[in-house]
Amino acid sequence: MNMQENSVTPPGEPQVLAMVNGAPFHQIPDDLYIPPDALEVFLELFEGPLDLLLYLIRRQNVDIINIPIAQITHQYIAYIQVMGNLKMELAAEYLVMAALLAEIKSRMLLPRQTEAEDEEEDPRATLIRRLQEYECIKNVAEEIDLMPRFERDIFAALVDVSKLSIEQPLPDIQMKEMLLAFQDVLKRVDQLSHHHITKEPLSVRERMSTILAYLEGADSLLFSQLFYRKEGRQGVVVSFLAILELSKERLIDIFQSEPFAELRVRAAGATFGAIESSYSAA
Amino acid sequence: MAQSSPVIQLLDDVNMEIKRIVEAILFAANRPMTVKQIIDVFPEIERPETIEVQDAIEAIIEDYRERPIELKKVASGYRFQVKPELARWVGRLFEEKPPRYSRALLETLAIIAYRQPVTRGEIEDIRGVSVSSSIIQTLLEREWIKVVAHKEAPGRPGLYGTTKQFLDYFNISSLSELPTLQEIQDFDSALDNSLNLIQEESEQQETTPPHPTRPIGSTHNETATV
Amino acid sequence: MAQSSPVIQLLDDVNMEIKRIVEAILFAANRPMTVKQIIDVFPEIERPETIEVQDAIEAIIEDYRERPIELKKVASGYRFQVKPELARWVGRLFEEKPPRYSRALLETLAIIAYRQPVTRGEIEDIRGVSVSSSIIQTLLEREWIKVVAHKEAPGRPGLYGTTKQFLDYFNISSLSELPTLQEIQDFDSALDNSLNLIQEESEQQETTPPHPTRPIGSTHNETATV
Repeated sequence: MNMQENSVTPPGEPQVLAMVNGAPFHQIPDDLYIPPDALEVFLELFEGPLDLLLYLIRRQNVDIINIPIAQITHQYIAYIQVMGNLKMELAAEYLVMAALLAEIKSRMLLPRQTEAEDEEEDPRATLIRRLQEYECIKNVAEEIDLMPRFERDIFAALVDVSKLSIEQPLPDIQMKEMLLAFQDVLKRVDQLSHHHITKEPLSVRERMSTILAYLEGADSLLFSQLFYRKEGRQGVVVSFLAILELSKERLIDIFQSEPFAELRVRAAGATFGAIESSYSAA
Repeated sequence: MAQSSPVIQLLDDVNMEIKRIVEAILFAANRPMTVKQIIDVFPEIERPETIEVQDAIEAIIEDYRERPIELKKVASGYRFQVKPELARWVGRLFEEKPPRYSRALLETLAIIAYRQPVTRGEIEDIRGVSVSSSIIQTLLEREWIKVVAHKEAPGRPGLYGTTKQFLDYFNISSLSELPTLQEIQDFDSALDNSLNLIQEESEQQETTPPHPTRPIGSTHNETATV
Repeated sequence: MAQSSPVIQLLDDVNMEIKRIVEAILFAANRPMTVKQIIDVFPEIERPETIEVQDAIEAIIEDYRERPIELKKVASGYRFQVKPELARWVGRLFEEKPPRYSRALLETLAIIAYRQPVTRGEIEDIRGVSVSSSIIQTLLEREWIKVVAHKEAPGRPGLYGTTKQFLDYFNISSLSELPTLQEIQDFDSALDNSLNLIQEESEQQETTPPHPTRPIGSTHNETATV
């Protein structure tokens, strides 16, 4: 009611700020409490129609449940008229809310229907619930903003670890990976065909390495020292084949120090190797 | 008695050693560590029991009570941090100003925190305005929210929920530590009354007492502590 | 006397406060801090004297003497560090995903296993490409291969063979447990079968009475039986 009274200004006033309910509106109502040049800044403070509505309600110091609909509707519409006049970009939501308020106001003027006929929810009840829910969220958002938080109130206590010597783990291999890689090698070898991988049993190849390793630590060994009784016949065969293969590949020498003496085995060029190692040690 | 004391001594030493290691791990980690994660840092054959690590953590918290840093439990575990009351001093170490967040972002975040899982449409319904994509984007990038599922509705919109990182950032270990959300008042009866009094409304309202604020309901708590 | 004690009390409080702030700054700064830099963090009108900060630092160093971290002076200032003796414990925090070995390394290792004793030249003949020194070096460092002898040939090249550690790593007791060349060449299924056999064997080993000392065995079993 106040607003309409305010809007009755002397005729001939050149500038019409807004049309409220069909009446020309020449000055910003006093109860808006905003100087016109601050309006834009002020409106940016609102997070939408619910926020604006809440502001209007709270300014009257009334409970949401008892919204003075007529009064609030007037004020709300006055606001958005002013906004429109200042050519501010107005989100559609503000206009939807204006329409809703107008509808609620008109309903309240009509005699109330019986509840049986009233299937829709009362738009006023819906609005009140939405306002309440929004207000709860708004309040809690403000509280969250005040909570201590990282970067502003909380800082991690950091301790240097760059000086620590830390061992990095080594890569793992699965046997299948290695065998698949080997399969590729074998395929390539087949294609090249001039090269052959001899197919001694693996145990023979392994034993060849073992025998060579034994010989590294000794000038020579007795032939018999390369066989182990506990390995049985099969072990003897493996060792014998390994010795023959090593000999064939000229990796070992088999010799007799004198006629009828027991056979001895030594790494090929063992003497040379001994000289070399003493040389490198020096 | 004389024989048993070396044993006790030994046990104490072991626990002290665990405590030292736990403390070193928590300082070195540079991220919150759960008890499980702490245990996993120990070599397999030397892993302490959960209770031993928990005891160590309790003892460490006590040790630092009077110091300017504290061992704090947040959602992703325990972390050492400077106590908030020293923020005024420590903040000056960093030239960059801490980020400020708009009301729109904070309200969106609050709705997701208290109403999760929630769609963007539902957030817009509560706020009464559309939610800009950049707000959702910012929240996703900060890893404060994530899409937890999709709603069985046209377009299968994403349902948003908050993350542990969100709780970590706000220095809490569970949603239940967030400020209490006032429950929406039961207004149906009040409304009926006021509707009956339409014609006289708005004159006496200044004198109506404010409604008592009620804490969040138990159903809300359940959602909150997920 | 009675009058002077509140003054002393006050001075003590001031110093304690400076100490608290200095400690907080040293923890929050992600870099070593000089005394000058620490003073500069204080707002201009509240800046302590150099001597006050130095005293605070001395006191903090003393406070942490028994703890697993220490305030240490490094070239560019003071910095909290994890004590070196705890490196062994915190190290696992920083373990990165180990890098993977190259195909060339896997091939080289397989050739040495199946073709030992073998020289580098022979490996290169079989692979058709050269073998880099770093591959041989890596295999030697892991102690999967060793030089078992030298060949009587120009340059006396080393003859490589596999080691006991190689067998342990793959959880086999002898090379003869590896699939034969024929099996590898023939079918992928054959390869799978023989691998399955190895797997079953190692699983059986798990159920047999534990080896007296096999600290490495358990971890390697996992790798080998994947």
